[in-house]
This record gives sequence, structure tokens and C-alpha cells, in this order.
Amino acid sequence: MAVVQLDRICKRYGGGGPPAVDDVDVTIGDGEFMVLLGPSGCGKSTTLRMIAGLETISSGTLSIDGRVVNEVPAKDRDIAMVFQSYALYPHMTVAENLSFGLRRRKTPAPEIERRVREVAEILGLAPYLARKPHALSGGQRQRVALGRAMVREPMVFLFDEPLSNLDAALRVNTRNELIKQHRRLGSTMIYVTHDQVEAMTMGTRICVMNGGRVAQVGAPLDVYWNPADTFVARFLGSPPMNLFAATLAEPGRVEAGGLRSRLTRWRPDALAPVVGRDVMVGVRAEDLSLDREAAGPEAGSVAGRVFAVEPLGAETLVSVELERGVECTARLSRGVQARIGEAIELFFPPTATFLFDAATTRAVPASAPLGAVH
Amino acid sequence: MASTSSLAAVPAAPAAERAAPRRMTDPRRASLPVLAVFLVPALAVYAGLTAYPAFRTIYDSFFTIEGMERVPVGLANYRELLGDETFWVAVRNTFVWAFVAPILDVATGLLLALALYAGVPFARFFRIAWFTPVLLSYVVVAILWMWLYNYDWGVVNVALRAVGLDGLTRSWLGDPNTALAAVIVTHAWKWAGFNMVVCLAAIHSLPSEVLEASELDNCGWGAKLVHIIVPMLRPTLLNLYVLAFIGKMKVFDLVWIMTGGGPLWATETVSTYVYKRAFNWNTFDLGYPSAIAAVWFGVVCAAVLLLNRVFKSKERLEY
Amino acid sequence: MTKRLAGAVLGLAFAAAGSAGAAEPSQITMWSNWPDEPAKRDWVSARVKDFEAANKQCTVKLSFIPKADIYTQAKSAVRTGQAPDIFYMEPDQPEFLAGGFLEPLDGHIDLAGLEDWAKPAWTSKGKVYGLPVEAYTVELYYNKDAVKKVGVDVPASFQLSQAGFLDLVKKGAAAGITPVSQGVGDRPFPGGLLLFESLLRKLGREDYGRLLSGELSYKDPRVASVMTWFRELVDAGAYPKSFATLKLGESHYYFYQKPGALTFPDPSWFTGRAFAPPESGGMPADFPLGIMQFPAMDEGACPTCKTLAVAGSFVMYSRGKNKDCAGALLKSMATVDNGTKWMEQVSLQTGLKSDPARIKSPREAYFGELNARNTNVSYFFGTPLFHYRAKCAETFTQVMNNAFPAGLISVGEAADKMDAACRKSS
Amino acid sequence: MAAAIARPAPSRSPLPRLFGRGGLALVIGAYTVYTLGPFLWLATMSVRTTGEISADHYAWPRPFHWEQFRVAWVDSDFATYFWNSTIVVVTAVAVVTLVGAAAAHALARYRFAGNRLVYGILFSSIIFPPQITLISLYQILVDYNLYNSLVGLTLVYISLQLPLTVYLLEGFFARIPQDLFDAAKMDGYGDLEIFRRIVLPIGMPAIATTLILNFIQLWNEFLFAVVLITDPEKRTLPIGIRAFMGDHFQDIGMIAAGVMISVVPVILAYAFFSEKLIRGMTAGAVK
Repeated sequence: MAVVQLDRICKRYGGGGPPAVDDVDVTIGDGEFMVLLGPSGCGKSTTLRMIAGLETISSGTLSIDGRVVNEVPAKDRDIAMVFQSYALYPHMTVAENLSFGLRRRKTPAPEIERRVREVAEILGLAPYLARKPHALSGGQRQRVALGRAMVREPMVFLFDEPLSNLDAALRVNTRNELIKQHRRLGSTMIYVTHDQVEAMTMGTRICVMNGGRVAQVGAPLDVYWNPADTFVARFLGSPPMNLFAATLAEPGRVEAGGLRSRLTRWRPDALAPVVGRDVMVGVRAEDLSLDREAAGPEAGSVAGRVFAVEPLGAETLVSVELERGVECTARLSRGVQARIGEAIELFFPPTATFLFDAATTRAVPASAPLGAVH
Repeated sequence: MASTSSLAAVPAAPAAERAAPRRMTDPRRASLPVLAVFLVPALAVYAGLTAYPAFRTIYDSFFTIEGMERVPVGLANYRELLGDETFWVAVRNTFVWAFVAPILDVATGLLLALALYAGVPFARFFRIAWFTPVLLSYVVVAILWMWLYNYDWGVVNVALRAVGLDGLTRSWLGDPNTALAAVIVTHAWKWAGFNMVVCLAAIHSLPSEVLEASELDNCGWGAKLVHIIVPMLRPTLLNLYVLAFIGKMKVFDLVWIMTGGGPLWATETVSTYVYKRAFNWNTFDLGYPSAIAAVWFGVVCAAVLLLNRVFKSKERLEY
Repeated sequence: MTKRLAGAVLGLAFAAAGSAGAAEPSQITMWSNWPDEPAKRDWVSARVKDFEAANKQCTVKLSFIPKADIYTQAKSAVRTGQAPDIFYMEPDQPEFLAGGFLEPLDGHIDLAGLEDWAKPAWTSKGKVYGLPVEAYTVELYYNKDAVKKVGVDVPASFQLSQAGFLDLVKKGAAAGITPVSQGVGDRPFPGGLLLFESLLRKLGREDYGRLLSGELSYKDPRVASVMTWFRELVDAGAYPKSFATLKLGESHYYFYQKPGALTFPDPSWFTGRAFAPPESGGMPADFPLGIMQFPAMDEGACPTCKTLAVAGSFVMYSRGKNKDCAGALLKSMATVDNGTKWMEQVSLQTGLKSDPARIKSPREAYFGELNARNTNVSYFFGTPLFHYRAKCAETFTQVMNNAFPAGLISVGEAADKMDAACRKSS
Repeated sequence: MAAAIARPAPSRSPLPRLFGRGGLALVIGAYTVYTLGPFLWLATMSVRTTGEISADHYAWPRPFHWEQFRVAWVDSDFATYFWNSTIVVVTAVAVVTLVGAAAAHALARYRFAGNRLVYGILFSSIIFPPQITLISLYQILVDYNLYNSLVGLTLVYISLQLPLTVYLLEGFFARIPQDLFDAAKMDGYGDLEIFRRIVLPIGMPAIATTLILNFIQLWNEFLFAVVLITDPEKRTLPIGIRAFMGDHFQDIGMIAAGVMISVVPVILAYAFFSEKLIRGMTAGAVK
């Protein structure tokens, strides 16, 4: 159990260029399941590897449980890590893989035996202890990788996209398994992924990263509903949030192309700094509907022509072109009948409107909380 | 040699750098003592048994060394080399060999590998059979092929006579027009199997999807070979070529035993000439052969760099 | 890891040290050629055994090593003080003497035990450096029956004329019998034997000497005429087709077993191989062996000339650690008695003095014939390779030994190449 | 025969049928005769006397003179040569593999200034014509009292095969995923232990390949052996064969028997290990 504190951590590689990790300042609480989320190259894996001790820290301090560990080698940090590739030792059996780290730590043999048995039981690996990794399925390998971390009973678990090599069904299973183990162990876990579903479902908090910097930290739903900037807004949510460029001519309402919306969440003084400036208006796909009534009296709307229809079974994605180059996607109910080329108008409640400053991409703080019916 | 400075640096300061924990946290870095443990044995072997003798050889090339006396002669050995007819003949022969023969080696190896890949029965037997020549020492290969090339009862001439081509029989190793080719063929015989094994390994590692895709594209065997297999094996083939090239630039044993460089210097290679000048001429001068060796080392290095440049191949042999 | 490695290396080093330490202080080493010539090998072994029996304080480690390997190894070994105390050497490797690696034998052996004609081969600045065990003359062996069969009668002088020899070659070729069994597959000189013996008889000793010392050009009309005649022999098919690759041992076999040839020019150490048991390739007992003189040249200055040379000799290493034992061994070898034994057992001349009266050779007939061909002859000392050095020697090997007798180049080209490499510019 | 394989066949059938069973069989048969024929010819000669051989070089042995092998074995010191070759080659191969693997691992795994320089230096010695170092090497061995000793020859052999070993193993080791090293580090292992417990076992296919290649090359090495060893008791097999040839200058049958004695063990060893060789070469290429 431990608190992991990243204090203005930076990572620069030789040869100039922007830092790979820039001024990351996060504290991960004891027993927390923190997800580092972001697109590839955003610095999340590098951050994780710095925590693991597999990468030097260029500047800033990293402390675990109050102890500064910048200069402590990986093996002495009492951290276990599950790799994306699992990194199972191909020449060892499952049992040997599980016990490899313990043997090094001079754990007594009966103790090793006991822990390996226990973890194997928990993860359902008992029948495979004598096999080598190449004789295991992908899911089994993943569980061995997890087990290898678990037998160590470390203060902190690190996961580097551990599910990305699994197929969809297995991924869901394993996700639940991980959540279960987190609950059982109560250890601090830091989990890197680029998959927002994993982030939303597993994390007690998520930390969205972009370009080496932390874009936003918070509870999953909080981040989802209050994205700090357009990047977070679009990164969380599938399909990504629709953004429309507009100029805020008057406080309270905005019109651009086929978009029409009232800004009821902002008091005029909140909007004052952006009046007359370029803004981005955001609407999530799931807030768009064909039903004007449901969207309420001050409903906003977008109008355009359908150019793509993707029935997903449970729902249907309809893509609409408002004018040349301006598109939006709506997540509509499965019964919707839309034909390509057809003119269409979609409605959304004014309380589901997001507003960003186009120049800074930062969200314009709303006066009233989001009030959509969900 | 640029190497000496870095050689000295590694073992020189292990203690001073021991307290460098900063490095320890990056698994792609290692502290100097660790690096030293890994590298020093190899570098010591290299320094003591390769670099030092080579350096000594280059140093010797500025002397005339008769018996116990060494007389510094500056660049005289190098100047003499420029006018040495035999040396230039040897260079020509070696170049012919080094540039042409590897094509033969690699092409044969590739085609054999393809034949095995095509899934013949008893593939394992053939693989061993075709590799057998690689296992034989040059001494044995030389004896065997001198018998094969024997004018009176060698297989080559016997076969030619058997099919009525008496006119083509000749003393293959004794005729300056055929001697070099005859030795090159022998060398290729020995090495084709090696190239076959490497090519086979490389073919096996080609992604089968690509080959299958090419079949869907209605791609014929020849087209597949030219457009798919050869381009995909390109790094392997080029590396084999360069390795073979280096081997041929040094070729010695076979020539020495089979022809001794004759007839009329037709098979003289740079290596046999160096050896001849160092050990077989009734003079003790080591300076001149050292000069040849030094020049040749430069030439081979340049040629390898040039080949790498031409092939633009950063990829390495796939093992 | 490294510990294990170091352990392995140390272990090996100890093993080596152990074996080195076991060596006796009075042990000397000796390298001899002739691993493949039993008669000579036996003679050397016997001398060493006799010596060891008589000198308990010395032991000899004797190895028989092929000649080429001895030269290669000795060449590196002398430079570094590692050469054996006594080793095999021939006078055509003068660099050892010139380099100061040989010990003068004057103080060690009784020089009176050496034939006077043999000493010059090893004499430098008044001192003698080698024990000339093996000496030879260059002879023309022939198959009596085969020569008769092709219709040539060998005259009572046992010497054909220039035209007569050409005739012999042509008749042999016409009959499908190779006229001259010879090959240069593993030796640098056999191809030159016939031509240079002929040149000697044409030019006489003095001018032949000038030719070999580079004072006389190969363009000299007398030389040219012999070379032209020789070229006729070649064109008439004198040599086997396999000339270039035929090894010395094979050319023996070629001559007296299969396919057979009329003549075989060879130094008189011919016997070392020929008198080996027939089942391992030696001469059949009933082979009609004859020896004739090389043909007399038209207007030749010296039809009775002949090359005499010293071949296998033993030399002492100047930096040897045990010169007393080594000297004593050589001294024990240089006796009339041992010379006689050599003649008896090896059927070959020697530079050691011998007592012809006591020779009881099982090859009496052969010896008689060899002696007969060597009465009333005047000797020229040394083969071309004894006189030639470095590039000139190499050119001799490639051109006169190989390319010219193989018919690969013309008389003019051969002369040009030889002059370019050997002619003294002065 | 090369042309026959390359001939384009306008077919889109899978490989085996590409240019017809017949053509393929012919090519394969011809090439097999080409590689094995000379060898089998040698084998027949090894059980025939020289007299029989010169009567007809291509006749089937009748009767089989197996005693030639006995004579060849007894006559010459093949037992000694075998033993010497075995000691020298096995030691050299073991040491060069270990030393080369350590260097290859460091070069493949660690980032440090001069990494490529060291690699280039080590590899460039593959270019050295051996004659270049022969004489100096000889002098150096003498200086260290290693001349005419099997230890000296072993050391030279190690240096001879080092570049190839480093080259082959570095290529393979570089393909071992970094994650394995990271995982081992997290598991608490140091650099040396990782080398021993992870790199060596995982690199086994490639190591097997270099073992075999080094073994073949050193087993047949001639030039250095002839210059550096003069004692008949210390001769290795190739010099032994040469000496044996010298002893039996025109006894073709006996030479053939001697050659067979020297060659058969290597071929048997290869037949036994060939799967490993191929697997090692393939293993590196398949990730």
C-alpha cells in the first residue's frame, strides 16, 4: 500500500526536441486505481516506466510512500509491472515464471511454493503450472503476467496496456478480473491505456495526457462531463464529441452554419470574456436526437444532409454534413430510418452544450452543471 | 587504429564510475563495471590477437626486414608495390573472384533453398547432402577436386569423353584460361550449401500471407520469384553477398593447395601472394608482404563500405 | 561467467606449463624432411639412435615433416628463437644463411668427412654451414623396352643427339606413349630440368653460369636455339597433358606404372620414391629402367656436362640452446661409414665421404649404371633455383618450369620474362 | 540447372506444382549428384587399393579393403590428431561463444557512447586477411611462450571466430524484446544474472548456430595450425591429413581412407545437429 507522488516530473531525451513527459504533477492515493489515458506518444508509458524505474527521470521528484525514489533501482522500489507484451520468459514454465522474482528475493522455498499455488488458484492457472508460455492461449498468458506481479505482493502495481493484445470478449472478462483483484488486494494500481472504455470502467480516477502533459485528472465521470479542453472532450466519448466552430456574437445564443444553440448554462458574465471571439461549441453524439420535444423548449439544433448511416444493432450512428467540411455524428436509437442524402434536423437540450475558447481550446467554465437527462 | 583509445577507456576507470546510480534506473544503460565485464574479454582478445598484430604488420611495412635487421625504408615498399606486375595480376584475379563468384554462390544457394521450400520429399536428406561440402576442409576439397579435374582420369574429362566432346577436354587447372574458373567453381561447390541454409531460414521466416496474397493475384512462379521472394529476401541476399565478398577477398587455402597461384599467375590472389612473399620466397623480407597486407586491408574495407553504400542496406543478416 | 572463463584459460595454461616443464634440459629437437621416403627416413632415424646410444647426456626429439611445412615453420621459427636445434635445409634457401640464423659447423664437425665438391654449396665467408647429406646429379631415366618399342636405339654413348631426341619424342607421341613423364603440380623445378640440362650442354659451364647469374641474356642466340628446339619438343607432345597438375609422386607413377612414358628426367634422388614397395606406388621390380645422358646439343660447348647439386642437408640453428649436443650429433653423422650406409640404403649420392669399395647395395645394377653415367663428366654445381632469388626464382617457377614447357607462351615471351626478372642491368 | 528452376511457369498453383514434379526432381537429383557424387567417389576409393583404383578409377570396390582404414588409423597418429583437434576446437568454440555472447549482449542491449564504434571494430576484423596477422601473431605467441602449444592455437582460434560470433549473436540478441529485460529488472535481477538466466537460455537457438558454424570452420582450419604447431604430437587433424598425404605420396587409396576418417565424424555430427542449425537461423528471423 502506498501513495505515489509525481512532482513536476519531466523526461527529456538527448538530441533536443520537446520533452516526452513535461511537468507531470500527480498524486496517486493509497489503494487507488489510477488510469493514465491518452493517445500513443502522449507520454503515458514513459511516465509509467519512470515510476517503475525503467527510465531515468530528467527532473522532478518521484516519491513512493514519502520516500524519494528517483535514484532507487527498479528492483528496490517494491513495484510490480505487467507488460503489454506480457514479457513472459519463454524458456521457463508458468511456475518458474511466477516464482522468478521471489527466488531472486531469497524468499524461502515453502513460501514461494505457497504463494505461487495461491495465485495460480486465484487466476485459474493451476492446471498449467508446468507448461511453457508458448503452449498457453493469449488469455492464459495474460493471467500469468498478472500472476507474476501478484505473487510479489508489491506496494504498487503498474500495468502497461495489458489488455491490448486480447480479443474483445476476453478483454471484457479480464477487465472485470482486474477490477475484482484490485478490490481484493486493495493495492495502489497505475494503469496505462489508450482505450477510454477501460479507463472509464476501471479507474477510480483517470489522468488524461496529451503531448507529454497532463490534460486533466479526475474521476471518470467527472472528466467525461467536465472536460477541461477540446482534447479531453473529444478523446473521451465514442464517437468523439461534435465540435462546431462559431463566433459568439451575443451572449446566450450562438448560430453558425446549420447549428443553432442557446447557452443557458452560462451566465452572461461567464461568457463576457469570449463574446465576439471564436469559440467551439460541443455536443456529444448521444445528446442529439430527432425528437424536438424531448430536447426541451430551448432546444438547440443542427441541420444538414445525411451522408453515412451505420446501424450498430443497439443503436444507429448517423453522420450529417451541415455544410461543406462541417460534419457531426449522432447516436440515435436503432429504429431510426435515415437515407443517405436526406435532409435532417437534429435536436439537443441546451444543457448538453459545451463551450470552448477556440484560441486556447480550454473549456469556458459553466455557471450551471450539466443537466442532460441521462 | 582508432580503436585503441576506446579500448583503453573501458577498463581504465571502472572504480571511479561505480557510484553512478543515475544510470542504474534505465535498463538500456549499464554502469561501466557491468559493461566492462561484458566487453573486456572480447576487446582483450581483439586487442591482443587481432589489433596488435595488425598494427605490428602495418608498422613492419615501413621497413625492410632481412633476418634480424630492420632497415626503415619509409614508403619504398609501397612505391615498389605500385610497379609490381604480379601484385596487380593478383588484384585483378581477386577482384574478379570477389565480385563475380558471390553471385554464383548466392544464386545457387537461393535456388536450392527454393527447391527445398517447394516441399520436395526427403528434404532433410537433401539439406544434409547439399550442406556436406561445407563441412569438408579446404585440404580435402582441394584433393578431391584435383582428382576431379585430373586430365587423364578426372570425372570432368571422363564425362566429356563419354559424350564425345573430346575436343573440350583439357587440363583444367593447368590452362591459364580455365584455371581461375576451375578454382572458383570448386570454391562455389564448397559454399553453396551454406548460402542455401541461410536462404532457407530466411524464406521460412517470410510472412506466408504475402506469398498467399501473391498467389491470389494470379502471380506466376517466375513473377513471384522476381517480384515477391527476391525483394523480400533482399537484405539476406545482400548480406550473404557481402559476407561472401569478404571471404573471397581473403581466399587462400584452396588456391594454395590446388594451384599455388599458377599457371602463369592465372590464379594468383592477393592472399597467396602475401603468403608467398612472406614464407615461400627465398628471402626473409617481411616488410614488403606487410605492405601488401596493409594495402589490401584498406582496399577490402573500402570495398565493403562501398558495397554497403551501394546496397544502402542497414538491415543485417537475419539469423 | 568471467570466473568460469578465467578458470578455463588458467586450466589450459597450467596444462601447458606442465608439459613444458617436463622437458629434459639436454633434449635437442631435430626436424627432418622425407616422411614419405622410407630409406632416407630410416637412415636419419638410425643415425639419431646411434648417437643417443653413444651420448647418454643428449636426447633427440626427431620429427619428420614435409619439406614445404619445414620451410614455412622454420621461417617463422628462426626469427623468434624457436627453431629446432637441427633442421633440414637445402642450399636453395640461402636466406637462412644470409639472415645469420645458421651456425657455422667448422668448430663442431670434422670437415674432412665432407666431399670437397659438396662444401661450396654451404660455404660462406670461408665457413661451412650445412651437413650435405643428400647430393644428386640430374639424370634422364628411361624405359628401355618402351624406347626400343618405338624404334629408337640408344647409342653406346647413352647420349642422343638434339635431332635424335626430337625423333624419340615424335615417335613416342605417334605411338601414343608420353615421351617425357613430368609434372609441376607440387614442385617449382621439374619442368625446367630438360631445358636447363640442355642449356648447360650447349653453353658450357662458364656461360651457363653467366646465364644463371643474370649476366647472359636469354636472347643469346645459343640460348634461343635450344629454347626453339625445346619448344619443338613441347609442340610434338613431349609432356603429359596433365603436366601442370601432375605432382612429383604422380609423375613417378606415371613413368613406371600407368600410363607409362619413355623418359623421366629427374634428379638422382629418383630412387627415394622409385624404390618404395610397388604396392604403395613404387617402381615394379621388373621395370626396365635405364639411365641415359641428356641429349648433346648441336655445336654444344660441353656434351659431357651435368648438374650436380646438394639437396637435403642438416643445419644448426645459430640461436639453439644446446649447441653441444647438436654439434655432437652432426659430428657423429659426418663419417665415411655413414656416407657409405647412405649410398647403400638410399641408392643416392651423398656429400658425406663414402667408401665405394664397401658399398653392398641391393640395387647394385642400378648403382653401376648411375656410376657409369657419371664417369668422365664435368659437373656444374647447382640447379637454377640454387642460383635464382626472389622474383627471378618466382618467374623461373612460373615461366620456365610451368608455362613454357606447357606450351603456353612463345620462346620470345619466355625469354623476355626471364630477362626482365633475372637479367642484371649492368 | 539453375536456369531450370528460374524458368517462369505460367501457373498459379501452389509451390510444389510450380514447375512440374519432373523438372524439380531432375534439378534436385542433378545437384545431389554434384555435391554427393565426388564424396561417394572418394568413399569408394577409400576401400580400394591404389592398384585397383588406377586400373579403373570408377569401378565399384570389389572386394572392400576395409583394412585400409585400420592401416591409416594405426600408421599415422589419427587418434592423437583427433584428440588435439577436439581439445582445441571444443575449448575455443566454448570460450568464443561465451566471450562473443557477452559482448554481443552488451552491444545489442545497452546504450553507451561508442557502442557502434566497438561493434564496428569487432566486426571489422572479419575483413582482416589472416596473412596480415599471421607473422606478428606468431611473434606474439612466442613472446608469451604459447608458440607450439595447443593453448596458443586455441587463443588464436578464439580471436579468429570472435567477429562472426559477435555479428551473429548481436543480431539475434537485439531482437529479444526489451520487455523481458525490464521484467527481469523489476523481478530484481542484475545485469549479469539477466545475461545468464535470460539472454543465454533465450539465445540458445542462435548460440547453437554459432557453435556449429564455429566448430565446422575451426575443425577444418589449416593455415594457422601449420604455422603455429610444429610438434607432431600436437598436430590437429587438417595438418595430420596433410602429413598423411605426404607419407603416402601416391597411394591414392590410402589417402582417401585417411580423408574419410577425418570427414565422417563431422558429417555425422552435422546430420545430428542440422535441425538445430536451421532452427537457430530461422528462430532469429521469426520474431
